[in-house]
Amino acid sequence: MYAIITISIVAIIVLFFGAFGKKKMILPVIFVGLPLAFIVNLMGWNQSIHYFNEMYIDDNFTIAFNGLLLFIALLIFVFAPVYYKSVKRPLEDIYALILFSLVGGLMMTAFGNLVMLFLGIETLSLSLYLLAGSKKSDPRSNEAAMKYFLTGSFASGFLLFGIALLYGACGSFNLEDIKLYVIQNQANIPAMFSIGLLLMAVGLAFKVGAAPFHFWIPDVYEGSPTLITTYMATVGKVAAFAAFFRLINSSFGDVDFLWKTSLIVFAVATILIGNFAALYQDSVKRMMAYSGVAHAGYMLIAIIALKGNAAGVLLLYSVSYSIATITAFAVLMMVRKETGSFSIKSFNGLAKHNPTVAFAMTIAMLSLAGIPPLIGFSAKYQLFVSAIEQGQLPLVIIAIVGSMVSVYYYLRPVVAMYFTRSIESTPFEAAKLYKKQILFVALLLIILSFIPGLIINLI
Amino acid sequence: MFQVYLFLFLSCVALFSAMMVLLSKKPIHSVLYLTLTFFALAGHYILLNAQFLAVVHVIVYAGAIMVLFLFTVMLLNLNKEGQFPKTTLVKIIAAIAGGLLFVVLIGSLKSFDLATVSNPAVSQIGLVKNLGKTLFSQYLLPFELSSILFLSAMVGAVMLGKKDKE
Amino acid sequence: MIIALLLILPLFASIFLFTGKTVQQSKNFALLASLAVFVISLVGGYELIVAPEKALFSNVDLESILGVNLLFKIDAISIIFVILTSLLVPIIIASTDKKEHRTPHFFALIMLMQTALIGVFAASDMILFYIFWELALIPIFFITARWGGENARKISIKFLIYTVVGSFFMLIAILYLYTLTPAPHSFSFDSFYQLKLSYSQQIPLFLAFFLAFAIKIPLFPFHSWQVETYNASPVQGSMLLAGIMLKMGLYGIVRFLLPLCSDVVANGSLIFLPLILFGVIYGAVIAISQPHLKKLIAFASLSHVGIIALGLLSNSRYGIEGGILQMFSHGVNVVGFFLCYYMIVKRTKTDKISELGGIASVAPRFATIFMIIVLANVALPLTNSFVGEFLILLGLFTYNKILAIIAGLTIILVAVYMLKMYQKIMFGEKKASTENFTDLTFSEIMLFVPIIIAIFAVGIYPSFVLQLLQSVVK
Amino acid sequence: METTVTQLQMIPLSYYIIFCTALFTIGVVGVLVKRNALAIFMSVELMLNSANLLLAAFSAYRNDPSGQVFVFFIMVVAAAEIAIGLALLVVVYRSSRTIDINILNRLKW
Amino acid sequence: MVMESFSFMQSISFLLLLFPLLGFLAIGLFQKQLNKKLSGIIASAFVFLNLILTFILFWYVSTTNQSVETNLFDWIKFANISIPFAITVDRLSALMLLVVNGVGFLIHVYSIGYMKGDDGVNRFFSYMNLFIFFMLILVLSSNYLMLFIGWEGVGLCSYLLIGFWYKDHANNNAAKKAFIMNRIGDLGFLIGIFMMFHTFGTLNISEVATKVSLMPSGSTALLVITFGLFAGAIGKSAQIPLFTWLPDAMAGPTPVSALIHAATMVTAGVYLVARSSVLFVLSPVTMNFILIIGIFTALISGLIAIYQNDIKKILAYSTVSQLGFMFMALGLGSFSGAMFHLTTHAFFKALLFLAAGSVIHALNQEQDIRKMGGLRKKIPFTFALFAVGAIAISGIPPFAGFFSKEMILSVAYEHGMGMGIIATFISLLTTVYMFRLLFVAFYKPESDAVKTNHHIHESPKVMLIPMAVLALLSMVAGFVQIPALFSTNVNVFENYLSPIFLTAQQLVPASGQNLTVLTEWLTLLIPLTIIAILVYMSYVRFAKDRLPSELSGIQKVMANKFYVDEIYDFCFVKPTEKLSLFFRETVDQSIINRLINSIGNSTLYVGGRIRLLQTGNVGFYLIIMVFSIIAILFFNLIR
Repeated sequence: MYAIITISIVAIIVLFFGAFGKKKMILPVIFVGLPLAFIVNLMGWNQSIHYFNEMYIDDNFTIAFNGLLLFIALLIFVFAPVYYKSVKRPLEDIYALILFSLVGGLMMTAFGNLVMLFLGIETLSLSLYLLAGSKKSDPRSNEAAMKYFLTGSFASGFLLFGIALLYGACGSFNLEDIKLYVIQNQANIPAMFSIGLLLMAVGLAFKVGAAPFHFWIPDVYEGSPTLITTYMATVGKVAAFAAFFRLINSSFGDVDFLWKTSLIVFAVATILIGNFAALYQDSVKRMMAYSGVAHAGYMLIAIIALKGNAAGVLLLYSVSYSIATITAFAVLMMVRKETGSFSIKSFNGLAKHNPTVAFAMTIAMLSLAGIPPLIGFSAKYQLFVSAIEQGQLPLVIIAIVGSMVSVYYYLRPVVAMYFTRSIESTPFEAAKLYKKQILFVALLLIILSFIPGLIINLI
Repeated sequence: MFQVYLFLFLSCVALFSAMMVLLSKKPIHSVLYLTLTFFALAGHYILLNAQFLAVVHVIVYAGAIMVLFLFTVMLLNLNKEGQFPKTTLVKIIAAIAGGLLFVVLIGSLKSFDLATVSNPAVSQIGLVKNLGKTLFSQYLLPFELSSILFLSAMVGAVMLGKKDKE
Repeated sequence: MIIALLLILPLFASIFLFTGKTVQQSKNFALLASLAVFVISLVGGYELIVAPEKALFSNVDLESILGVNLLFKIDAISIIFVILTSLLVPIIIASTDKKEHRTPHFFALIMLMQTALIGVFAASDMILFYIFWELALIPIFFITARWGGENARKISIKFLIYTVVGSFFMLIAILYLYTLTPAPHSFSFDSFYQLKLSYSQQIPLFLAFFLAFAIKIPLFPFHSWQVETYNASPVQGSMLLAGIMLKMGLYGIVRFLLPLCSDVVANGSLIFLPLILFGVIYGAVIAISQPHLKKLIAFASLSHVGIIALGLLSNSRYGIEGGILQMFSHGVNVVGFFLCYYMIVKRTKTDKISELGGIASVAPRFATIFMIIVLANVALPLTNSFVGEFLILLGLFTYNKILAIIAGLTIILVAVYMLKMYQKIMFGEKKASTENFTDLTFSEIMLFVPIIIAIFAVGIYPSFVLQLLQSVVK
Repeated sequence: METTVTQLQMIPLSYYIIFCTALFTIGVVGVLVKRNALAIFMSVELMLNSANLLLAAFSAYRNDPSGQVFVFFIMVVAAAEIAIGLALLVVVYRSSRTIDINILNRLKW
Repeated sequence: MVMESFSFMQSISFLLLLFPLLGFLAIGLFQKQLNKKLSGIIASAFVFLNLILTFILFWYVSTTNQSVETNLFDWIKFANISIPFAITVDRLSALMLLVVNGVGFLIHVYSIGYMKGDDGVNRFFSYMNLFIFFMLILVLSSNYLMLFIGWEGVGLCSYLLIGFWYKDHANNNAAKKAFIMNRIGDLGFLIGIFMMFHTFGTLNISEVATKVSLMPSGSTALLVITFGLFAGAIGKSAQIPLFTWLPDAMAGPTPVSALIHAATMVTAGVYLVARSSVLFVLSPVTMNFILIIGIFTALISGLIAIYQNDIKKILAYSTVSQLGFMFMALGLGSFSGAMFHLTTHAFFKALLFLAAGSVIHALNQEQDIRKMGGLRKKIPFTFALFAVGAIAISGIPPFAGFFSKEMILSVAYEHGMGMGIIATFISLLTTVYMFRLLFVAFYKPESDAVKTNHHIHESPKVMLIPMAVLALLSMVAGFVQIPALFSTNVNVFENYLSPIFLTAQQLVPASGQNLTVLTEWLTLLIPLTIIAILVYMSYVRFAKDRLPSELSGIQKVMANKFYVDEIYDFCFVKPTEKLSLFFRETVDQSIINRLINSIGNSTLYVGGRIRLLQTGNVGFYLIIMVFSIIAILFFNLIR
């Protein structure tokens, strides 16, 4: 709760500094504010406080996911100054929008009421629509924003209609009340309820980027400014998943027959489409977008499993996915800066000129591919185990098949970096600091690989 | 029965004008039909004794949103007829999709048992007083947080709208 | 303690080597570290010989942190492979030539590989096993792709994907087994062994495991990565692959297929044994007309490991013990074979058999050593392969006589292609490429010494290994 | 005002459901058939409004104010959304001189 | 390793193996350093030591009728399989020891002279000692698997020595052929061993013999075992159909041909069958098979020998023929006859080879007899020794060949008149080709090559003396076993071996009828007469004139060895190569590899197709979304 307040205040301060042209003050404020929010966020650990008539629930789930969101945001801000190096203006609007959307994300993990969910989603999404189009001069950015907006608001319509039907069936927006209703009427759930639930699921599936509602992802991720893509792919996705999980977990766990089949179909389609479509991409950025789709499929499995330590597994998966994705995008930003292209060819020979960066990228790719002993593997395997414990072996098998396919495209950048000579000898001379930052994130990934158990047991 | 006829009338107006939003060739006509729809819906709200919503609805939609639409149409000079017609195939597919959606939704919802819903003689909850109480007690947090939403929308609109110096 | 040392020493050596500066120092350091590992593994072996019923055991419960139980157990079967690994790795490291432009990373990767391999053979928890199994792929992938020959990049990707795909089947099997264990579920080998699997449960399990292992070993229709990868890999990579990594699959058969799917193995052998057998003959027949030495080794290896698989799946103790023994022998022999190949290629820059010839007249020492290794591959009595192949065929014979007789054909074919190859390379008149062939130097001979010792030691006194196994194989 | 609509609840709830569903469907079809971004926005508004009315109706029938509060929030969001949408529209128009969504296909495959 | 304290005799039997191994290691490891003159002496010395030990052991077993069994260490031992590394010296192996070490020693000495000046002389002697080592393992082993070690080991030495002059690919091909053909037999041997283990649970020779004697005659298991073992024998002893390697093996140095490919290794097959006599007599089918194979081999190779022109080839075919003769004896159940012929054959065939080597040595590696002639004057001593050998092998009394052949022939006649006549005919063939060789090479007018060659010289003493010893043995060795016709008392040889074959003799029903004295005389004298006629005809035909250049049809077939090599080439070698090529090019590349790649490619293709779903058109995305929602709701509805 206090994290939201902190972030909001930081965002407003940023806006003020921007308005008064104090460019140099903006990032320091953020770098103070985000850790502060992180610490403030941790204060409610193990207390499970319900704020404002159960609008906001500050339990360990919330704190863990909010901590992750804040941390990811911090990492992304770390890369921001280099990304926006050439831009002279203060950029307070972009930073503020990122922070605002972060507030939306924080709301989504903690909602105790569908109103909060809706507002959170919209706060996050609206900011992201804007951020996607923040590179006004670039028609691709415009197009991404427009597509995102059109599809996003369309999906919001379904989400709302679903909420309305749900409300019609059980007369409340409060998750606890809905759960109560579910328990009381488990035997004869009205169709209105189930359709409301499914439409909500569709809306959330859209937000997490699950097939067949994933179509916006590749285009938007590709067209948006890379830093924003990173943000979308990590914070946006993790927040949406946290919300999805909380929604299903706190209210609909007892009526899994209503949503399980659909989610399984989503998961299967997502895994297959994401992985297969990624195979053929030339642009690494777009490939990462499809990879994001595929990973959404895996994370759906955690929701399908739901019981046991599924929440912890979802957290672990989110951690592994986010940090690896950030690493990959950070490298991508650098490569793009050097070569002016996202094409896989621009990675050629990177290892020779810049071994640390290549190493970081390799770690990220292998982790995403789920190669042991990296955290990506631990996450996948824990996910599979928790799904299998719920009797989802066929789903897991499909997921594993997807993983097989994914190895190919995750390897392509690695191979390009290490084993292909670059045609033009691009020096890849990134700023030293930037390289160190990338290395730091990659090392983080390695360190985290040794403590997956800790992460799971957080929740 | 008067109320039912009123309901039916308002519904017909709303549906007709909604259809016309789609069928109109000129954007300006669409906007005007949309306004009509909104007014019909405002009538519905009144019918439901949700006066507060009715008022807000008119202010927000007819007052703010419609103006924005009109403003955009004028600004960008979009009011040309027959712009970018969709192919017939798309239209057919869309019609099928819409029909199916409708059928499926109705098919699912028709079985909804009214008896399960309380049917009070007079609903007073739509009055400003009641809603205000709820809004500022139970829904205080979302209310406050919606300011963040507005703020971000504002910042964003400014960001997109202003011309970059570079 | 020993297990911890066996795993940590190469791992730390690897990490240390990644920061290495000069090649020579790195090589020496890696050599030293790997020799230390060898000594430790021998100590472990000694402990097991003293008390063969027991097993080296190590259990660090870090599940709450690592998410995996660090459960290790080295019994008689494991120690054979651990010793094989720690014996071969120093040789492989020592065999790198100054002229080959290796970097410290090369040695770091080899040491990492050693960690992974020892981990595979020592793990007693399925997930741990799987982690090491996959980890082993990464260094070999980099070694192949980075220092490999023609098309190495493409081939190493194919190799990696192929084998990863294979091991995903294993993952499925593991997860399936996991669900069968009584709650609270567990991944430890012991909990798997205690399962009483019904026939219908065993069949899918068998298929998944078998596919995974068949790709890794590789067995007949799944071998296409092998030849290409051996060919493209630098020779050290090929040695790691053929000498040790292939054994992972066979080890998997011993560890999982035999105890867990015993009924399927017992009843279904007549379905898959002929397939394997065909692969055995197939590899041997192709080796006859293979123009490239390295590919010849690859096909020979295909044939040899096929025989081992036959033995392991032959439902008889002779076959299983012979198979395990033969795994050790094959590891030694194939590394020796690759070393010979390396000596030739280093000097002549070609591995086309038709371009070679007459080496025996200028390099008698090399000729002798090469001959010994060829004979070991031919499974001449008193060399290491003989006992293994004898027991395998004996086991197969007790299972099915026709199969054994067909499998026996390989002892003819192996002689055909081996002697043909040796004759063309070593005998006859010198050719242009072998004109300036120099005989082995002292340090090169030293590379072969442990191999030759192993060849004769196992050939003359195999009981030492066989009796060690006795307590474990049941 | 308070007494004018005393008997309005005689209208069956299912009427509202059917009407709202129809309106929603029209909105959906509108999104699908229109290529004009502006028209799509309008159609989305139709969808949102149908949800609004549905919520209001349920709220009234259940005698529970939270539904109508929710509608209020939806209106807030809708206003913000339209503002942003139109801002984006202007940006797109500036760069490509059209608001036809079919020309948005630089990003594909 | 368990080294129990050995008794004296056990120590000796152990040393028997140790000496040649030491010789091999000493010469082999220090090839470069060792003086070339020294290696021969060292090698001979070790074999000489062995010979002395052999005498001691021979004396011991022949006087005490006990066997010396020594268990060196457990070789393969686990569960219910126990195969120790153990050696046994009994009367049979002692006899073989005598032959191997005796002839071996003589040939070693001979080689000192013969190999003088060769670059690889050190290598040569190390191989020779290694051969002795393996041959002794073969002979001494107390179980079949160890026997197999020696069996393959001598094959290896044979391979190494045939290809000794490795620069010439013809030699290498011959070596390879020998090894591979041996391997084919070895597979049979192995299968026999497997079946034996399967049936008896042991591979110990005496235990097997004990167990098998309790079995009924003619069981399938026995059939498989004996056929397997005999297959091994076919390979090693160059019987039909695996006989073609032996003539080719003549590519090796002549002492090698003498030692390995005449006296010792090739007779291992005979030894094996004799060793397993109990097994074989209980499998009459196999015995008949052996008989048939023996007869055909002896016949065909004898016929081929007649039309050969290479001196060593003739001797090689002669060896094959004599081996066939021995197998015929085995097939007839006359194990001691076969062993007797084995022994005498070792002497005179070694002698013949050494003498031929001497000739070749004298003529600067000339082996074609058509290019010889008149050598009896140039190298008279060699001629005399060669003649002794020729007479001995032709079975002319009183040389050794007569006695050993007579022993077999009498069994053949006892078996039946037809069999006797066939056997006689075979033995007569010997006379034909031997005397043809003798007359052409030594009597015929000198060929141009000989005339122009002024370097033709008698071999040094170091070569001649061993030959002389062998000649002496070829002359007198037969008197240990005089045909019953002349004296019923002198059958030292048969008595000596009788404990070994006792069980076998008891098990086999006495089949043949006893011949009348008249018949016996006739069967003795008529062949002798024919031999005399044949020798005369040969003299007339070959000593005077040149060989006819044109051969008639059937002769051509014989001269070309019945085209066996060509047939094998067509039936086995070529198809294998074709199959190899087919597997390599078609199956591996075009089918399997393409299949695997196509899995990958089709995955990529699917990826490429799925990617196209992403049309970039928002309208399309929305439509898909709506239809998906409809589908979900629909399934919810009908559920």
